[in-house]
Formats: sequence, structure tokens, C-alpha cells
Amino acid sequence: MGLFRWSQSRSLWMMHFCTGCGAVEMPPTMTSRYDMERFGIIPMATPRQADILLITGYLTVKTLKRVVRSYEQMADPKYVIGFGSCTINGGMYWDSYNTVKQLDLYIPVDLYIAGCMPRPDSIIDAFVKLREMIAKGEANGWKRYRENLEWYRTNQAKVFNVEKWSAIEP
Amino acid sequence: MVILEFFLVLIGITALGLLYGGIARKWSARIQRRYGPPFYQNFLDVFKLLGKKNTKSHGVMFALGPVIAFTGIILSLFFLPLGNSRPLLSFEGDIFVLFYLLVIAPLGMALGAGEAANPNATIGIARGLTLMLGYELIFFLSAIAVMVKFNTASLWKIVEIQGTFPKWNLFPFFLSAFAGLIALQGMMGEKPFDLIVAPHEIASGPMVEYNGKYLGLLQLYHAIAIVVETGLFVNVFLGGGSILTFILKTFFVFMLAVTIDNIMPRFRIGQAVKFYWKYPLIISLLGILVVFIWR
Amino acid sequence: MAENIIFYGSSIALAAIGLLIALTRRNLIKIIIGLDLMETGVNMFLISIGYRRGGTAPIFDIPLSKAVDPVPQALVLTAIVIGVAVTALALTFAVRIHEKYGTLDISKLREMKW
Amino acid sequence: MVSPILAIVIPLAIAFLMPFFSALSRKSVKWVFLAVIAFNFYAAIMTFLRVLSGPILVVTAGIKPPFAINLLIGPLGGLLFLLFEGVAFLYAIFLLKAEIKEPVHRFFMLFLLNVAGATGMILTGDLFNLFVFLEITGISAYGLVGFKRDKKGLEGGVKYLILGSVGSTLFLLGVALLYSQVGTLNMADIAGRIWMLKKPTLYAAFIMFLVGLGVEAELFPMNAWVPDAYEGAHDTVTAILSTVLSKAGLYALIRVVFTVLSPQKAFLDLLLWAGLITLLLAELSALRQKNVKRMIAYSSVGQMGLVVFAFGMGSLFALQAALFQAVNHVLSKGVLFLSLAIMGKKREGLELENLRGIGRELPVTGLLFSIGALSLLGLPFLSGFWSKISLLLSTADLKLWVPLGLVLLASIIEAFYYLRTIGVFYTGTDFRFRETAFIRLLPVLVLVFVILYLGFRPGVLAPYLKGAAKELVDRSGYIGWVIGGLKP
Amino acid sequence: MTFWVIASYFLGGIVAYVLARPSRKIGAFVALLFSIYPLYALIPALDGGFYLRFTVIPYYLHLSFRLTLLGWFFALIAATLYSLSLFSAYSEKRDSFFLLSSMFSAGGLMGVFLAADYLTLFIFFEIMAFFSAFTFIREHRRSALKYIIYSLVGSYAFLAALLVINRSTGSLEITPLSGFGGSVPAVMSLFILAFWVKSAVMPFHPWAPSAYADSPHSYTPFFSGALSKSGVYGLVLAFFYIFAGFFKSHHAFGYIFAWIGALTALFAGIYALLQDDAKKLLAYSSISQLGYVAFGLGLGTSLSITGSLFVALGHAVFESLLFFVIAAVYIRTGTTMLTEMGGLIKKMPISFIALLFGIIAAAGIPPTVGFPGKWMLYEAVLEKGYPLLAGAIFAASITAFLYCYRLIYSIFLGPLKKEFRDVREAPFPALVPLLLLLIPLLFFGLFPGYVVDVTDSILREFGYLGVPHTPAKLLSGLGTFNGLAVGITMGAAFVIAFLVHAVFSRSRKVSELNNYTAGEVAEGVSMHYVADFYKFIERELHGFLKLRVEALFNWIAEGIGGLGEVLRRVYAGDIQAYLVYLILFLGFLFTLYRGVLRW
Repeated sequence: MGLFRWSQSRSLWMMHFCTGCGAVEMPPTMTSRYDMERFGIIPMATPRQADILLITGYLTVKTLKRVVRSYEQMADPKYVIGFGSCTINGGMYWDSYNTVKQLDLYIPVDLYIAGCMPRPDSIIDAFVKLREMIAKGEANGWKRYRENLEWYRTNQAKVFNVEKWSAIEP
Repeated sequence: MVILEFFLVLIGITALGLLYGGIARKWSARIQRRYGPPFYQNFLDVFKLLGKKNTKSHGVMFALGPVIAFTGIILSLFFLPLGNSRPLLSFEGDIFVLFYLLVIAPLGMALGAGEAANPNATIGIARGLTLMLGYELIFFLSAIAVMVKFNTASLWKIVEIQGTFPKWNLFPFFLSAFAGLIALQGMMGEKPFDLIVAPHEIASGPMVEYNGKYLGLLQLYHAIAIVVETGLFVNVFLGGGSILTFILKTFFVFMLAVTIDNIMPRFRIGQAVKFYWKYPLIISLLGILVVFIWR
Repeated sequence: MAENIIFYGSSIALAAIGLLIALTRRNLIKIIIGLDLMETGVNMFLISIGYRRGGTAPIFDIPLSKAVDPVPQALVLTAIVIGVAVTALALTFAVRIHEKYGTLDISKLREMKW
Repeated sequence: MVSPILAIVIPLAIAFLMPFFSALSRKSVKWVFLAVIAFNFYAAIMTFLRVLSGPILVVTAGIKPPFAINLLIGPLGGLLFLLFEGVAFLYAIFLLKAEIKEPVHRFFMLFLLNVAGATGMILTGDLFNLFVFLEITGISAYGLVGFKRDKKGLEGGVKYLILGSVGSTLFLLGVALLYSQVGTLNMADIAGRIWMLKKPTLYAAFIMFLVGLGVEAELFPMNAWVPDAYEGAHDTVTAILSTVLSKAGLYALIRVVFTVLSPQKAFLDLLLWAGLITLLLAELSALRQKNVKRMIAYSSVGQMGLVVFAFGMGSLFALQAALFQAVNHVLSKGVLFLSLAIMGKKREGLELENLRGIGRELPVTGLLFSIGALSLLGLPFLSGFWSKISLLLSTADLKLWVPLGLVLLASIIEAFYYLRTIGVFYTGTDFRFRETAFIRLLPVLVLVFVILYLGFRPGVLAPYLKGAAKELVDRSGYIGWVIGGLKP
Repeated sequence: MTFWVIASYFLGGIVAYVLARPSRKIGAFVALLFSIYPLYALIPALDGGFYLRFTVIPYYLHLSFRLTLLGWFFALIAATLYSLSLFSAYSEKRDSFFLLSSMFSAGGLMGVFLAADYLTLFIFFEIMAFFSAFTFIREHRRSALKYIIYSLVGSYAFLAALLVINRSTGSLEITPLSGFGGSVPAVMSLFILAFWVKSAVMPFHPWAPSAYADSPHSYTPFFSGALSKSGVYGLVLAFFYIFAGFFKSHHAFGYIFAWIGALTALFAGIYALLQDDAKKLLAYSSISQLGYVAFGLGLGTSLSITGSLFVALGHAVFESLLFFVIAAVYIRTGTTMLTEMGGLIKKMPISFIALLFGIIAAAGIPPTVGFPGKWMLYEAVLEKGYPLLAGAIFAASITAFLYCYRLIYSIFLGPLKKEFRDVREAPFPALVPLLLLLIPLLFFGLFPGYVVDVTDSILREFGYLGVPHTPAKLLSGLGTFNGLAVGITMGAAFVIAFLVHAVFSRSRKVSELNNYTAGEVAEGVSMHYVADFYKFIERELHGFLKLRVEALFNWIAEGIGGLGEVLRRVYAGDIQAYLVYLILFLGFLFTLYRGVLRW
């Protein structure tokens, strides 16, 4: 099992859900200056193949639906990184009527990167942190999500303003 | 004993393929002035994928697809002589057999991806099959020039007749070899012919729904495929030699492909097919003409 | 033979005139008349075959060599009868056609073609 | 022992007694008619059996030929006699239930006259007598065609009448020409003295005969009346026109060309090409035809062309094939027209679209029609196949490759439109089963049975065909029968 | 006995026709019984052919039959396929007339294979053509007519050749042509035209797609798999027996024919890609496969002939298997359009497996029956040293991968259509042929040598050498193919791959809506990428695809029709015009004989 966990920590395929302005920080992180492939992190096209879900900024309620679906399509173990202050407390959209203020309520976030915007350095730093957490077995968001699915569902349903909600089957 | 040998070959070649992949990534990174991942990164990827839990399947065929793909590539591997020293099964089936065996793997993957009901996957497959209409023909034509000259269809014999360095087929058959190299680029799905996967257009095409261990199997398949495809080219054009030289040659051929991959944009599918039907076709036909003049 | 050439000529001419009438006239009655003329021409031809200059009626009490050939005459008698029958039938048709079509113009009878 | 002459005399006599019978009982007419035809059929069978042992010479007025009119029934005559009377008998049965426009007795009168005339044409040995019978047949046929007295019938009738009378006038002219040179009207006698004829007369006579008889034998430029008359006429009349009448005309033409005038190469070539052109033109015309009856009429013309073509080849084998083809044509066309008559009763008009699904509605009739058509276009194991293949074999024997190709082309065209028709007959599903009365199906069934029987045993017919063909080829034999040895 | 092999079908057809009137199933069952007898009689007849001449028809023409090894080979294929097709027909509840005509067509086909003289061959060829058209003339008149007209053109050309041969040699017996007076190439062209048309080799193929698509679904397997073999049979007979002398001495002819075959295989393959109807796709695939056969026959080496015969066998097995699957699917779904199906794997797994093996064989992937034939063809063409030809057929085989994938994807993979939620597996009788055909499909792929045993004997009859082989292994001068080795390795590889798959954690099946669609739920949107599947190829080959030989034939047909349309104006309906014709004809005759008629 150790081999697998080690390789999990060293091979992180990322799906960046480019919502807010944070997305613009990703290209420098990927390309030659910062080169996150050093850490085995490469962008993936579909959530199926990805290990990390990167929420790069604020989420509107409408987008949240897609995020939840994408998250549920990922295979375990999977990790979520909240990107920038918008995902923590709404950031500059703190009083907006249609953005999600606290991402943690809807999907389990393993790691937040503070800042508005966070620099590529801090993104890399977050990745390294995540690697350590995985290696130690601390990044357990996916387990939390599975265990507290009802709670998450309820939160999601509340913000979507529906009675009951499931991600895939409408 | 034989079984053990085959087993070793399988494991060795798989490891080799993964290693090639890692080195290629490093090489690409260096071309792009990046640092790049460690050379063993592909091993990590495969292990990670195989170790993933809660993989999602779309049905029996979806699950069998990667298995068939892996089966197919193992089968082709065993029918490919590894240089001069290891004929494996290549005396039981010649180059035509190998050509057909090579199809099993993509077909298996296509079948599996098909069941996923994701149009991205199917578009990718349609592209891949269409592209096949281009590169397979070119590769066949460039190989058949050699076969006509040597009057044999056995890959093992072709390797044996060529001998070592100065007598490589590459030199007399440079036109065919050049066409074959272009075909190889498409066969391995490197740029400018990477439109099967094309992550930015169709979300990695046939692999769009594959996750976890299925994706891991496909990675393994891909790793072996690298060696088999380059190995085919090496056997036909780059002469025989010990297993070490074989490995070296395949490595260089693969690196050449990766280098080209790094400096090329991507064709549209129509362009790609048309391209194959134009210049490489002419080159390979000229190669055949050369053989006829030479004889 | 040669002595009868004028009869031959005139009878053929008569038949030709009859045919010409049948060809050129549009009126059914006239066409029937043309057909009759044609028939008469042919009948005349038959008669003139048997005709001999100075011959007598073929009655058995005079030497046969002097008589005209009796056979054509018999034939013509028959042919005339037949001709009458055809003409009668044709005229019946004419009457019926006039009833149905209201005209005797033969060119109007083109219900069926091609 | 029935004298074949009775087969002419009795129908003629009864025909003119028809009004009398009608006055007695209107219903009796049909049965009298049937009885007369049955008698004719009986006479034909008897004659046919006798002919097997040798030709029959019947003299009239007790004077030996060539001085009096005589009948001569050789193998050819016997075969056709049997065929005609048999078919006529079947038509008579079919007519029992047919709807015929009043006055019925006149219809039967004309029909009897027609049969008598046609019988006379094939039995007589005298050229002028042939003309007389031709006219009897013709006049009764004009009357029959026009009998419906609607627009189409009258139109067809008058067209037929005009062309027919011109044709017979020309024929008479030909007879006159011959007579002027040889001084006799007996066919055998003329044949024996054909050397007396000057060449121009011979050719002129041939031209007159070809054009005159071509009208009845449906050769190309003279056959223009055929589709119109066939389409306009009553169904059974069409059947008898297409089967009996056309064959009688053909017989006359063949007899005149082969026996009376010697079968010169020039004549035969002309027949061959005339037949071929007739065939091609008729098949091409039928190709786009929408009215089924007219289409079959064209096909009938085409088949006549094929037969004439085969006669034009002139070899013994070709003549057999031609006769066989003629027999098959009679059988098939009988089936086609009769079954079409049955179908016509169920639908308005005989346009192809109107007949959609008729084969489902009338399954037996549809099947019979299909067998008839398939026999015509040469499906193996139907009698039409054997005649066509022997015809083609004889064509090949003479190395006539171009005509062979054209005949095959015509066959393909024919196959196309017949199969299209059959296909339409079976298109659609929701049709009620409404088969017609058995008595109306019986004649068609008999004809189809003969087609099938001959299809599996064509050899039954072979000796008779051979005899008939020999009669045509062997002129001196024919002359010998009449002039020489045969005891009356 | 040969007589009864043929007669059994005709007799059975009539009996089944009568019995199917009250109950269609009984009719089909009886037909099946009658069709099994020939199979039973044929199987042991392998040891030595026999000759039989008898006069069924007491006429100066006669029929004669004989059982040659070649005829036996094809007859056995045909008899098997026909019996199997009746299972499917049983499920489809075909009516009495279908049973009659299909039985008759099978009888005709048997007659073709067993005929000993040209006339018999022609007769049964005609019967076969007509009755196979009758199976569907009622529902699809146009395509049936098209089929029958093409067949007739071919068979009449054959008839002409027959007549020429008969005229020259005085015999109709099928023997090597000797002492022939005329032009051999001309006669040979005429002779093979019939078989050319029947085997649907280009350019005489246009009848095939529509006829295969429109014929009854249970009949199409036989139609495509067996009936077209009569064409192959005739071609083999013509090239290597009747006209063998000419064929051997004129390499150019064989070379051209090989090119025709190769291009047929390629072009038909390309056309197959673009079809939306499964049966049309398979029809073109069938044409393509027969192109391989023609190609091999044209090459004319013993290796290539063996290859051709093997491809013919393989084609009979997998093409009919594929058609049977379509028939089975049609029973449940009522459609053959690729665009209307999808996802049926979940509902019809057995059919799926059959189709899977079918397409693997059709794509020519070892170790199935599709491969050894193709392999021999490649070896043969390489041996001859024709690389371009090899390239053409290789391109053709790539198209096979393409259309095969499209077929299986469109029908069985992808999302399940709403209207097929309640579809069940096809009824058992319709599955019987699928399952039974899987046996030869795999067996002859693993042990191609058993087939080559037979073909070797056939070749020896024609004076060719055999192909060296063991039961599992084929050898050519250039290479080897060991079916069993491939099979075993494949099995082992599959075990390894499957173990890798099985070792790791179990997967969870998700609904098909659980698909990556950028977070959207694709409800009510078709996720089935199936229409215009190979649009890009169509786009690239636009100019080429416009060139259709069918247009030429249609143009000829239209021309003849138009000619008829014009010429029938002769019958103008105007009596005076008719009189004018008469006068003109008189005038013409007088001018014709003007030399003679001078007084």
C-alpha cells in the first residue's frame, strides 16, 4: 500500500476548474518559469482522470452544480484545492447574491491557498503541502465527503433552492 | 523456460516503455526550457492509477476494452523480434500477422470507449480510425519495399539479412524509411498527429471516461506500444543487433518522434489524412520505384 | 399481256387514287370511299388479268380458247361481296363513331396512343 | 372420323343461325356456342391424331386438286388446328361467365365466324380461299373489337378495319399477280410452277404478301393498329386476337413465303430483320407503358416479331424453335389476357397503379398471371424457356451474333417490365381475398398446366414441331401431297 | 443422390409453401427439415466426386450434374448457410411465398454448384436469380428489379458465351476449352460477366447494396454469404478450368483482374464507411470482401487461389454472421438504421458477442477465419512482387477496421435509446445461427490447415501445387502463419491482462448519464455520435465519391427507357399515320428490290 500512496503523492493529475480570475495564475505555474510538472502535476482534460480539483476563484451557484458533478465523477482518492480568498469566505464577493461564500460547505476542501490572487509560488507551495498531506494520509476530503454525503447534499440543495438534489441523476 | 523468457520480455518491455515515456517527458520539458518531472514519473502515474479506488465503469465492454487493448499489445510484442537475438514468436507469424495484431489494441480501446456513450470518446475514435487510413497505408508501403527487395515477409529474416550498422536498410531505402518515419509519427499519435487524444479539443478522446485502473492499463498498453511500434520500424529499417542495440535504436527513434512532437502544432483530421495521402504516399511510392529500379 | 397494259395501268392507278384518298382525307366516310376505290382498282386488275381481246363469255358451248379466263371473274365476284361486307361494317363504325365522338374527323380518334 | 372441313362449315353455319337460337332462348346462345367450339376442338383432336400417320387431303366438289379447292392438313396444320381450337375452347368456357354487351348472340356469332375463319386459314390449300378466310376472320375481328361500342372499342375497331382492309387488298393484289403468271390458285400448284414466274413478279408478289399479311401477323410498320385494337377490345377478344388471329396471319405469311414462293435468301433476310425490328420496337414501347393491357399488347407484338425473326432464319432447327415459340406465345398470352380480364373486373381501369395489390386480392389469378409472364420471359422449367433457348441456339448455329445480342437485349427489357408489373401486383398488404369464380379460372388453369407440363417435358412437343418444320422446309413434299399421291 | 440434393430444395419449397399457409412456423420448420437433407448428403460425399448425366427433360437439350470438389466446397457452405437462415426465418415468421422462393433459390444455387454442363449451369443460375429476387420483390420492387436486371444482363452474356462455345465446339459440357475457333478473350469476357455481376465485383456491383439492404433480413445472410459464391465459383471455373490455357498464357488479363478486385475491395470499403443503414454497410463490406476474392483469383498463383477460396469461406461465415445479427436485432428493434440504435449491448449481450466476433473476423484479425485468407493473399502478392496491389488491398483492409467499428458502435455501444429500454434478447431460433457460426469462425481461424486440405485437392484438380501446411500452420515461400500459436498467445495475453485488471480494486458501474460533459447532464440530448461518423473522410474524398459507376448504368437504363419513350411515339394513334407507314414500307421494299423489279 505504501507504494501506491507514495505514487499517489508524487503523481497528481489536476483538473483546474477555471472560474474566477485565479485561472490566469495557472499558465505561469505550468510553464517553464515555475514548471509544476516537476512535481508530477499535469493538467488533465477530464475529471475522470484527475486527482485534484482546483477551484480557481469564486463560484456562482450555477457553476457550483457543475463543480459538484465534476467532483463526483472523479475517482477516489481525490483532493480539492480552494484557490484564493473567494473560496474561503467569498472574498470580494462576500455580499454577492449569487456566489458561493464558503466552498467547504458543498465539497470537502483539502487545502486552501490564501491570497487574492495567490502567486504561482504559493500554488507550488500548496501542491507540496498536499503531497506531504497525502503521504501522511491526512488529505481525507474524499472520505469526508463519502461519510457526510447527506450533509453535503443538504447544503447543496439549500443553496440550489431545491428540495432534494443528486449530482448525476436529475 | 520459454514462458519465463516471455514473461521477462513482457515485464522488461513494459518497464522500458514506461521509462521511455518518462525520459520523453523530461526531454520535452528540456526543449521547453522546463525542469520536467523525474524520469520515473510514468511509473508513479501507473502505480497511482492502478491503486485508485472506486473506479467507475460503464459496462462490461468498457471494462474489457483496456484488457483487450493490453492483450493485443502483448500479443504484438511477442510476434516482434527483439533485434537479432530474440525472435520470440516471429517465426510463427510474419510481418502481415503483426500488422493485423497491432490493430487489436486500438480496436479494443475503441470498443471500450464506445460503450461509455461519451461523444468525445467516439469522435476521438473516429479520428483515430480515419488517421489509420493514412499512416497504416504509408507504413505498409514503406515496409513492403523492403519485403519485395528481400523477397520475404518474415520480420525475423529481414532483421537477419540486414546485419549490423553499415548495412542498415535505412540507407538503401532512405525514401521508404523517411515515409515510414512520418507514418510512425501518426502511429504513435505524436504531434502533428495527436488529434486522437487532443485534450484541448475533445478532452483526451477515447480516454475521456477512463479512470483508475482502466487508465492504468491503458498507460501500460501505451508504454508497450511505444516499444512495439518503434521496434517495428527499427527491425525493418535499422538492422539487427543485440537486444541492447535494439533498445538503443528504439530509444533514438522514439526520441526523434518526441522531438518532432515538441516542435509541431496539431493537424486537423482532414488535413492529417490528406497530408498522408499526399507527400508521404508519394515518397513511399518513390521508394518502391527505387526498389524496382534497383532490382 | 401487253395488250392489257392499259387496263393494268388504269386499275393500279385507281387503287393508288383510292389509297391517296384514304391518306389525305380526314373524313371517315371519304376514307371508306377511298378504300372502296382501292378495292375496285384491285378487282379491275383481277378482271383484266383474265381478259382477252376479243374473248367471249366463258360459257361451255364455245371453244374455251376463245373465252376469257373465268376464274378471275369468279374471284372478283367473291371479292366484291367481301368488299360490300367491309364497307357495310365500316359505315356502321362511322355511324357509331359519329354518335360517340360527334364527328367523323378521323384525326380526332386519338383516345389511345403511344 | 370427322372431316376437318366440318370444323369450318359448322361454325359458319351456326354463326348465321345465332339470331335464330337467340330468339328461341337467350340463354341457349352461350351453350350452342360452347357446343360448336367443343365440336371443333373434338374435330381438331381427331384430325391431329390422324395427321400423325400422314397428311390429310380434303377435296371439295369431288374434283381433284389443283382444279378445285382443297384442304390440306399436314403436321403444321394439324398442330395449329389443335392449338387454335383448344385455345378457342378455353375461351369459350371463359366466356360462359363473362359480361358481354348486348346483343350477346351477335357477339358469339362474330366469335364463331372468327374461329371459323382462322381455322379455314390454316386448313385451306387454295390461295384465294385463304384470302376469303382472311377477310372472314378480319371482318369478324373488326366487329369484335368494336363490339364494346364505347369510344376506345370503336376507335380500335376502325383503325384495325382501315389497316386490315388495305392489307387484305394488297394481299389480293399479290394473289392476282401470281395468278396472272401461273394461272392457278392452288398453293401446291403454284409452288410447283414457281419456275414459271418472272423474277420481278415473284418479288412484287412477295412484297404484296409481306405487307398484306404483315398487318395480321403484326409486323412492324403494319402493326400500328395492334396496341390500339387490343386495348380497346373486350378482354376475351383481345386474347383471341393475340393468340389465334395473329398466329393465323403468321401462318398465312409463312405458308406463302415458305411453300408458295420459294424461301429465297432475300425474303428470309427481310423477314428476319423485320421481325427483329418489330421485336425491339415493341419491347421498347412497352417499357414505359402504364396501361397493363397495352403493355401486354406491345409484348405480344414483340413476341410475334421474335417468331418471325426465327422463321426468317429458315433453318430446320430455327423453324422448330419458331413454332415452339409461337405455341408458347399462344399459351402465355392466353394466360395473361384472361387473368387480366379477371383482374379488370375488380378494379377500375387497367392502369398499373390501379392494379396495386391485386395479387393479394386474387391470389390464384395473380399467381397464374405471374407464371404466364415468367414463361414468356423464359424462366427455366416453364415452357417459354425451352423455346427461347432453342431459338437462341439456332441463332447461334447460323452465327447471327448481332441479332442474338439484340434478342437478348429485348428479353431483358421484357423481363423488366413484366417483373415490374408482377411486383406491383404484390405490393401492399391490406387487401381482402376475393377470388373469382372457378369456372373463369379453369381455362387459365388449364393453360398454366400446359405451360408447366411443357416446361418439364418439352420433348412431348418436339416430334410434332419437327414434322411441322419439315413440312415448311420440304416444299416438294408438300406439292407431292397435294398434286401427286395422296388419296383424298 | 446429387439429384436429390437439388430436388430436396424444390420439393421442400412446395411442401413448405403449402404447409406455411395454415401456420408459418410449421412451414419454416418443414423447410428446415428439407434443407438439412442436402447437408446430410453432402458432408460424406467428400471422398471422390462423381459424375451423373441424366435427361430430366426429354428434349434435345438435357441436364447433367456432377459433384466436383470445388462444387462440393461451395455447396456445403451454401447448404449450411441456408439451413441456418431458416432458423432466423422461423423467428421472423416469414410467409409461405418467402419459403417457396428462398427454397427455390437455394435449389438453384445447388444446381449451379453441381452442374456438369453450361446449360444446366445457366438454367439453375436463372432460377437462383429469379427466385432470390422474388423473396423481396413484393416489399422492395425497385431494388429487386435492379438486382434482377443486373443478373439478367450477366446471365444473358453468359448465355451468349455458352452459345458461342456450343457453336464452336459442339458440346455444352463443362470442360477446358480446346479447339475453340473464335476469339477467346471475347468469349471469356462474356462468360465471366455473369459471375462478375453475381459476385458484385466492381463495376457491376450497384445492385448489391440495395438488394442486400432490402432483402428479408433472415435471407440476406444466405444472399450475401452463399449466393454471391456462385459468382466466385464461376470465376474459379472460368479462370482455372475452362479458360485455363488462356488465363495462364495471358498474365496481363489476370493482372488487370487483380487490380479490379483490389480496387473493388478498397472502394467498396470506403463506401461502406459512409452508409447509415447497417445492411447497406454490410453489403458494401460484402462487396469489399469479394473484391479480395477476385483479387486473389486474378493473381492466379496457388497461394492466391487458396487465399481466395479461404476468403470466400471466411466471408460466408462472418458476413452471414453479421447479417444474422442484424436480423436478430431487427426482430427486436424494427430498424436497421445505425442512427436509430445504440447501447443494445445491455439488452442483447449474445448478439453483441456474435457481432463482436463477426467484426473481428471481418476486419481480418487473427485468429479468426477472416485472417488466413488475407494472409495468403498478401503472401501471394508479395511473391509476385506487386507492391502497389498489396498497398491497395491493405488500404482496403484498413477501411474494414473503420466500418466494422462503426457498425458495432452504432448498434451496441453508446447510450441506449429510450425506445429500446424494454428490448429483450432476440428469440432463441434467431440466436442459433449466431452461436453455430461462431464455431467455424474460430475453428478455421485456429486451424486453417483443415480448409487448406480441401483447397489443395481442388488446386490439384486444376493442376496447381498446394500450399504447404499443417493443421494450424500455413507456410508460404516468404513467411508463416500459425493460427494456433496466435490463438494460444492471445489466450495467455488475455489472461495476463485480465489478471492485471482483476487484481486491483473492483469498479463500480455508473449510469450512462454519469459522463464527462463538462459538468452538464446531457439529458434529452443524444450522446450518440453516429450520424456522419466519418464525415471528414467524406469531405476529403468528396470529388472521388461523386464518380459513381451506378450513374453510368442508370444513364444507360434511362437512355433505353427514353429511347422507348421516343420510339413509342411511332404508335401515334392516328390511323393515317399508320397508313403512311404502310405506304412507306411498301416504297422501301420497292426501292430495296429495285434491281430485281425492273420490268
